[in-house]
Amino acid sequence: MMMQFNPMFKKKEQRMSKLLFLSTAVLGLSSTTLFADGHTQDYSESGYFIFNTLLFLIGGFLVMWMAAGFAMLETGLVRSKNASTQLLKNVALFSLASIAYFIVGFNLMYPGDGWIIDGWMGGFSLTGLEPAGVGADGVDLTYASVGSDFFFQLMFCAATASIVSGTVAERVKLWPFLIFTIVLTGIFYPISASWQWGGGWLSEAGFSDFAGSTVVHATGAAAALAGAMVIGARHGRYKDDGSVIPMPGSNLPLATLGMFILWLGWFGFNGGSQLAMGTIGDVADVSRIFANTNTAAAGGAVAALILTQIMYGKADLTMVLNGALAGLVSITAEPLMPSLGLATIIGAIGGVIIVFSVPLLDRLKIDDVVGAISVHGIAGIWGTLAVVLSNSDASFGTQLLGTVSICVFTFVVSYIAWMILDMLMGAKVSEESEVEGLDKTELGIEAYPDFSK
Amino acid sequence: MMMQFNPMFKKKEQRMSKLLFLSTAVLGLSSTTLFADGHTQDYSESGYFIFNTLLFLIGGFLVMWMAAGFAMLETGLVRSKNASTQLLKNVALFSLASIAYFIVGFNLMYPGDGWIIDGWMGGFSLTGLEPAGVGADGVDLTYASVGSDFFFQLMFCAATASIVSGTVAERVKLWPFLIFTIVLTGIFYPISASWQWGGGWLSEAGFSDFAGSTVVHATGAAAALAGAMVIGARHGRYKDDGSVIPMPGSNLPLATLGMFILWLGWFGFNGGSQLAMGTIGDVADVSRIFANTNTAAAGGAVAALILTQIMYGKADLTMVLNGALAGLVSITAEPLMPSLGLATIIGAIGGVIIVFSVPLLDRLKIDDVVGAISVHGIAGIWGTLAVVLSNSDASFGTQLLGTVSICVFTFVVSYIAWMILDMLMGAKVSEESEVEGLDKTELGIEAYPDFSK
Amino acid sequence: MMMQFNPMFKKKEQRMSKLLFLSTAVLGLSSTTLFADGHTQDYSESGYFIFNTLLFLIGGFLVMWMAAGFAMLETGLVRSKNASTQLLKNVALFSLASIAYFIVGFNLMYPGDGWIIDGWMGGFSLTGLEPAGVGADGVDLTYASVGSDFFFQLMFCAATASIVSGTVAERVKLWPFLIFTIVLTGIFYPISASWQWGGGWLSEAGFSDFAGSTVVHATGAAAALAGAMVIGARHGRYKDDGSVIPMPGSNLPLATLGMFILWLGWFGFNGGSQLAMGTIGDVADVSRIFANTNTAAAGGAVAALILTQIMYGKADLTMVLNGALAGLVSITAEPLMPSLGLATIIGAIGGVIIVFSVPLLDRLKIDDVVGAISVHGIAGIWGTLAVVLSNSDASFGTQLLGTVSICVFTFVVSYIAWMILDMLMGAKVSEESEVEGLDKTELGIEAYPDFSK
Amino acid sequence: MKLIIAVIKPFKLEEVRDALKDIGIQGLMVSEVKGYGRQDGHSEVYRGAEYTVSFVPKLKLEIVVADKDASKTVETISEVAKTGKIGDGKIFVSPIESALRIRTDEKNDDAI
Amino acid sequence: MKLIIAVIKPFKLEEVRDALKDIGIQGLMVSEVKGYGRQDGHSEVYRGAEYTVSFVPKLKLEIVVADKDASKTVETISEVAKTGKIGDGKIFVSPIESALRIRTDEKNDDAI
Amino acid sequence: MKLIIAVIKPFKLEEVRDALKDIGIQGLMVSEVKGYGRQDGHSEVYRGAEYTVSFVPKLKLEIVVADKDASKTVETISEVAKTGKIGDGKIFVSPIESALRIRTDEKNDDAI
Ligand SMILES: Nc1ncnc2c1ncn2[C@@H]1O[C@H](COP(=O)(O)OP(=O)(O)O)[C@@H](O)[C@H]1O
Ligand SMILES: Nc1ncnc2c1ncn2[C@@H]1O[C@H](COP(=O)(O)OP(=O)(O)O)[C@@H](O)[C@H]1O
Ligand SMILES: Nc1ncnc2c1ncn2[C@@H]1O[C@H](COP(=O)(O)OP(=O)(O)O)[C@@H](O)[C@H]1O
Repeated sequence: MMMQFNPMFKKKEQRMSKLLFLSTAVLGLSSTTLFADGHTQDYSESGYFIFNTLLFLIGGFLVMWMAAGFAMLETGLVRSKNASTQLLKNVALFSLASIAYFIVGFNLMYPGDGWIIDGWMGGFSLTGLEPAGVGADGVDLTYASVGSDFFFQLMFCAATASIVSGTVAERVKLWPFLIFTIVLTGIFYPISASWQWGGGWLSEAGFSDFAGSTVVHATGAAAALAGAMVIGARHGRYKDDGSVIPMPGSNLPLATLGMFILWLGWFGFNGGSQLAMGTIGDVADVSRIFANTNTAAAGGAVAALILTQIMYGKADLTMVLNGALAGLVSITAEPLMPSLGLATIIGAIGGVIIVFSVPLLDRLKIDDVVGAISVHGIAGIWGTLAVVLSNSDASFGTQLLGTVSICVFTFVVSYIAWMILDMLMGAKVSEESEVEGLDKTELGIEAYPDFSK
Repeated sequence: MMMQFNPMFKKKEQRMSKLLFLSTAVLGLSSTTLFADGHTQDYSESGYFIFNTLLFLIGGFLVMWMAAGFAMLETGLVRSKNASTQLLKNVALFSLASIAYFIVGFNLMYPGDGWIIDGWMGGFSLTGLEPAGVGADGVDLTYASVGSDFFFQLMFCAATASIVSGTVAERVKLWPFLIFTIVLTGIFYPISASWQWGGGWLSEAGFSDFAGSTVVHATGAAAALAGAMVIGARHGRYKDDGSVIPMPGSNLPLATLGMFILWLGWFGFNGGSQLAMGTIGDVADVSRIFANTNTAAAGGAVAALILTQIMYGKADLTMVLNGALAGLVSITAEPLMPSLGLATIIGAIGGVIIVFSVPLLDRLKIDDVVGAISVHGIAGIWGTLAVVLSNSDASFGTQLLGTVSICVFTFVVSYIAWMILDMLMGAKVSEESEVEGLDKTELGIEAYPDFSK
Repeated sequence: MMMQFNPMFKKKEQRMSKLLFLSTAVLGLSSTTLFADGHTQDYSESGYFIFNTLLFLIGGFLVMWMAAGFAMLETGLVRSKNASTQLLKNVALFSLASIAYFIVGFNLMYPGDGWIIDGWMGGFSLTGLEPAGVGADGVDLTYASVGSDFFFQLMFCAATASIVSGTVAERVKLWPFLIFTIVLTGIFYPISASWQWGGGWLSEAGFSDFAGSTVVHATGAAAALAGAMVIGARHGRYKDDGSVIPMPGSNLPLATLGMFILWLGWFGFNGGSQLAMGTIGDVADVSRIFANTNTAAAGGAVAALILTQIMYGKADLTMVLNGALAGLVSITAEPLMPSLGLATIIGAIGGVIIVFSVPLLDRLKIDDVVGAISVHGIAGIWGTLAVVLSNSDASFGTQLLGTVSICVFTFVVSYIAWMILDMLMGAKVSEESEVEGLDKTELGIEAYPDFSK
Repeated sequence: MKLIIAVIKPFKLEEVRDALKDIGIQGLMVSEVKGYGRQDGHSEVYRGAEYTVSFVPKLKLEIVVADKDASKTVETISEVAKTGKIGDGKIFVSPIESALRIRTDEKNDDAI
Repeated sequence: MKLIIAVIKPFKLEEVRDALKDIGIQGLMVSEVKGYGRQDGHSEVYRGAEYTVSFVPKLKLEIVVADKDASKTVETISEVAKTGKIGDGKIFVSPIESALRIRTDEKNDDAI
Repeated sequence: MKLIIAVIKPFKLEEVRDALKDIGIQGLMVSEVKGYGRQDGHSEVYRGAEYTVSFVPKLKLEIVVADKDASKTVETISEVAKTGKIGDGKIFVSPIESALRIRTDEKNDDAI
């Protein structure tokens, strides 16, 4: 009755055609015979490629999951009358980023030999993957499959756009925001990211940003800052007497869930950025990165917890959430080299930063609904500079150069883009629409229609 | 003070007994020595098996996670007075599917040589896994461990049942629904799935359905359609004057979270269906599948976004969620062969389909609470036919044959099952119970007792 | 236009320095040449280490995710007026556990040769990881990287603390709770866990607890029980006439999501506890564990479903959630050896247990908000004893000895700690604060400010 | 003018609203209440503990009408909201001394 | 008949309900309100910005009683809902001209 | 005493509250209602089906004031809540026969 060896037929036809593919591919290159012909498969050649590709796939789906994290965090931190709109923006931005990055972004960011302006701007072409059933002669055995790499890198691009949506929430019009997303993910981000990760001038200059404290996070924050400045604050947020009117998030469980999702996804974000796990050294490094990433987040959360307790007499949950994220952002530029202790401290300083930065931005009347500019921008710059604490190859000057040049570039082009969008279609909804809520006026659908509000 | 080499004792006793197992197993088969005896371990034999098994484990837990996705999506889309019941149904259906698939489903679906009616109906037996600490002589080295395969396949079976629960929500009685779930996951699904994935007549006929646009999704939709027809619409849903009364979902953040969970899980669904990642070709294929799956979802979401904006003047969040899912369903029959561009288009057409299909079903007075028939059924059929666009081995005729035969079979047996259940115990709650909400009448527990409704 | 071979520059500089590391490391030890020099990489030596490390990383992030599961489960089961506080506690406890375990816990738990009291109490030192870019001579090739091991073990420690927070919810003060968390995760748990997993006296005695039914779950429950006893019940929970006043959870979708997250995370919890997947036997065992873990959860849920339906006339969703978790806890002591059928039964008995245990504790006026003592404690002890059903190496006497000694130890030290905290700062909030809700009095922030309550 | 306070079963709202529109009642407000009367809650089991749900959810309508419309309003609601089962609700009438439409400053009967 | 409008602290609901049942009051409705009076909100810090919570959550009971029961109803509520601390709430009485039980068409005192 | 019932647009709450404080009104309660009047819902499309949202969310203020304060209260609310657009809301006045402060047993005008 018990079945020990279940001959599997599932998708037999695909399986079979695959084996043919493989035989050809493998036989041409290796003296070991395929398992189907004699039960062995030589990994001395393919193992490294397989492990690395697997790292990208796992890392990629973890970072993809961060899209849900941003969506929940932001939706939890807006008022319920804007929640549906925030959800739609998050789903749409991720989808549009996916398409824009495939159509232009990826090759613009990784131009290989195809720079238009050498080291500064890549070229434009659709992304193509290896053919199905590719063999050893069709891949770069020292790296990973293009498909997995594209998948992984795409998620970083989408994360950049997610950062923006949190800052400009509750007042930006849907379509201008989505058009900005396309430009950001298709053009702006790929260009500045190519300077570093595409082998451009910044990487030549010796800038070091392991997983993107600057390349991803501060970039997103710079684009968000430009948006916040062009669009302006939410109606009623800053009173004439200088006081700040809080507009508490409507669903803190959702926001907390979002934070946890981001924390989880960050293991893919930082760990995957090792770009390899097919050797002892690589996989041990990925482990270090996981451990450091976790402890930096913990440091950020604890710092914000203690600080808000002391400063305000009551711990502030939303600051603790921001603190954990700031810890994560801070360690992102160098999650490998620090010891656990240093990583905790780097994260904790990130947490301290945002406790001061959030009210500071309010004093400047820059209305950042979820604290994204502080978390991803200020802590991102901190993290980039903190690389020098543990990585002796990095110099403070170059780190500063890198983060300033990318932030300034992104801020300027984003500001121009937001200005154009504002002139063409108006970037901000009407005051009445803000008061009634974007869900009613922009979408016509309530997030929680059964609950009175 | 810093500890470099931490001798690990955790679970030493298990570790030790395992090593004994292994020595026996490995020594009998391979000339390489075990690491414990001289620090080497030969992967030419076992590597393929290990990688494939790992793919199933990762794919399996990702697809398992889809159970949470369905639960959240559906609970977000029902009214709050039915939310607890929808949650309970989802937890219970997954649990019952797990047990039914172990007791009969798995071996019925993969009969190997044990067909009762050759190519049409397998046999009945409990699932047995390899013994603990199995060696190379106890496994099929060209595949993966039975445990991982069972785990992976089970999740597909459970997904089929999840589809049904969304359609018949807000009115079906708990126990008839659960009994239907047992029959569907223990008998109906395994039988029709065996025709293709168990090596039955459809697979012989050359039908191609990589990860189950038809075998899983349209099957679930056909069972759901039968249920919707037997049970009838929710009270007050269709007025005599032909107008349709919307019953908006009570918690769109939850629904959106559900969609994101499903999107994430789908990488396991489609990627794992490659069934192998132990070669360059396989792992590169899995990468292609990840990239294509993602872009098809994006295409579906963007298509629904643009279309609802144009058609109704306002983007419809719930349609965009359905659109992304329709994109995923559409690419599921062939996530490997299309280019990124074609995959995006296939997904986008899925998104377009549901924008028309959802109101069409309403016009036919088929009350599908979450749009599951459109998303999984209509888009599933579309995806199955779309295989011919990129896979030259597939013919339109066979694809049509496959999807029609599975859908008709499932619809007919499901219809009969629902009829019997309806006669025996009444499948639908009373009108009063519908009005008061199933949470009160069926469960006696509110989902959100603190909020007024 | 299509790019086939994309030379990747991302993070080139890190890549390069890594290769140097590796060459040195690998050349010194192995006769195979590195891929960079001739396209081969020998896995006979490193493969086992890489696979095992990968298992810890995947297992670790899955168990980390359980922190979100506990947070959602607990927040869904408290009343909305205490929801923010419950969220904060969960974020903070995980963060503090991360730091405490790094500073003292890990090395206290795995003392290697550094016991202070042999087999009973390890030593105190910071956790150190392997250096970045470590080579084969710097790691234990028969195990996995220290970083991954630390990461994985840390998550178990944090889970222990999460269990406590559910029981004492809605009345414990924030800071006493957090201080208890530090002591529990830094000292108490590492000590009792070292007895078994650190190679201490219990492991010498032959106690068997694969993934921690006792070492983690019953430990957490014992600490929770001590807390519940010292702090006392929630105001108004037990009337003088002996009746129990239910205080229904405010957000059952959230609680259900939490349960699903825990279910998912448990694959990492139990599967990762195999501690290896680099051989056929190991990876097949991990598969068995996944399948058994899933079916035990299903068994627990179904048992609670049927039982509450029969006993109360209506199925109880919260009991079904508890039932699934009890199934998971029950199988945790031995997820490998049972057959699928036995695993289902072990889980089902867990589900039955909690249906009786939850009201029993209420009769004893032990106020356990989420049922954690029943789920993790009673079912944990059951699971520990149930090891003898399938593992012939385990004896009932030793299993009893193990679970009793760990539970008693934890209960006693926890009781003392709670007493001290209560004397020093008062562990329980004022009655008025309870009535108004901790969110208002302890945090000053509502979880759902837009919804009336 | 009169203030008519009607407590009804929630699912009757749309019907009552339509009926009132038909007899020319041009404004009202609804709010959610919980109540008890003859229909007196019911007992449930939650996690093994039996308890009584003391309040039943109802909707409260408040309608200010001209004196002449009061009785037909009461009658209409009563007819439409009746199911004959316990818990159908009640209608109370109380006096209103003045009314004002904020937008136009119209007063009393003109403001309704 | 009289309509008794009582604003009380939310946690007093069960006690008030029980006390009213004891003196034979057979129906009422409750709704959630926010209010201020002497008890006038409190200030909090949210993300570094100080602000005032202007309204305190209360429950409003509305009870229609026969004239003869009015004063004992008021007294009972007043006794049970009193904590002596600020924010205990208020009780207002206003006239009701007619009452109707929808289910049975009973009128006035019979309808209550 | 009078009970002033004012239905206003939700976003006017803070302004009305501040204005009432300025004229010395020391207590009120607010609740959420849905209503219709001249402003009569709007139509939306949900999943391809057109439908009418029949009710517009409003806030209802209930304020008990001494007789002498009634008219200035009505005027103040009316001024501040006016936007001139449809749906601004209405103010009704009805009699209150007695008032009681639970905490202190103060009565009538002293209780307000
Ligand atoms: N005396 C009362 N004062 C205020 N509201 C009342 C009163 N009596 C009943 N109600 C409201 O009317 C609802 C229906 O009354 P109930 O007595 O249960 O039904 P029926 O009118 O069919 O006997 C109650 O739930 C309550 O909200
Ligand atoms: N004049 C009023 N009109 C309507 N409601 C009032 C009035 N004054 C107070 N209330 C309600 O009574 C509640 C308690 O009143 P408050 O003055 O704070 O307490 P106390 O009665 O102890 O002085 C307020 O929160 C408000 O909801
Ligand atoms: N007769 C009425 N009785 C009770 N409430 C009313 C009445 N008429 C209007 N209302 C309330 O006042 C609100 C505004 O009234 P409406 O007629 O729409 O605006 P306007 O006063 O600008 O004409 C309505 O939404 C409803 O809540």
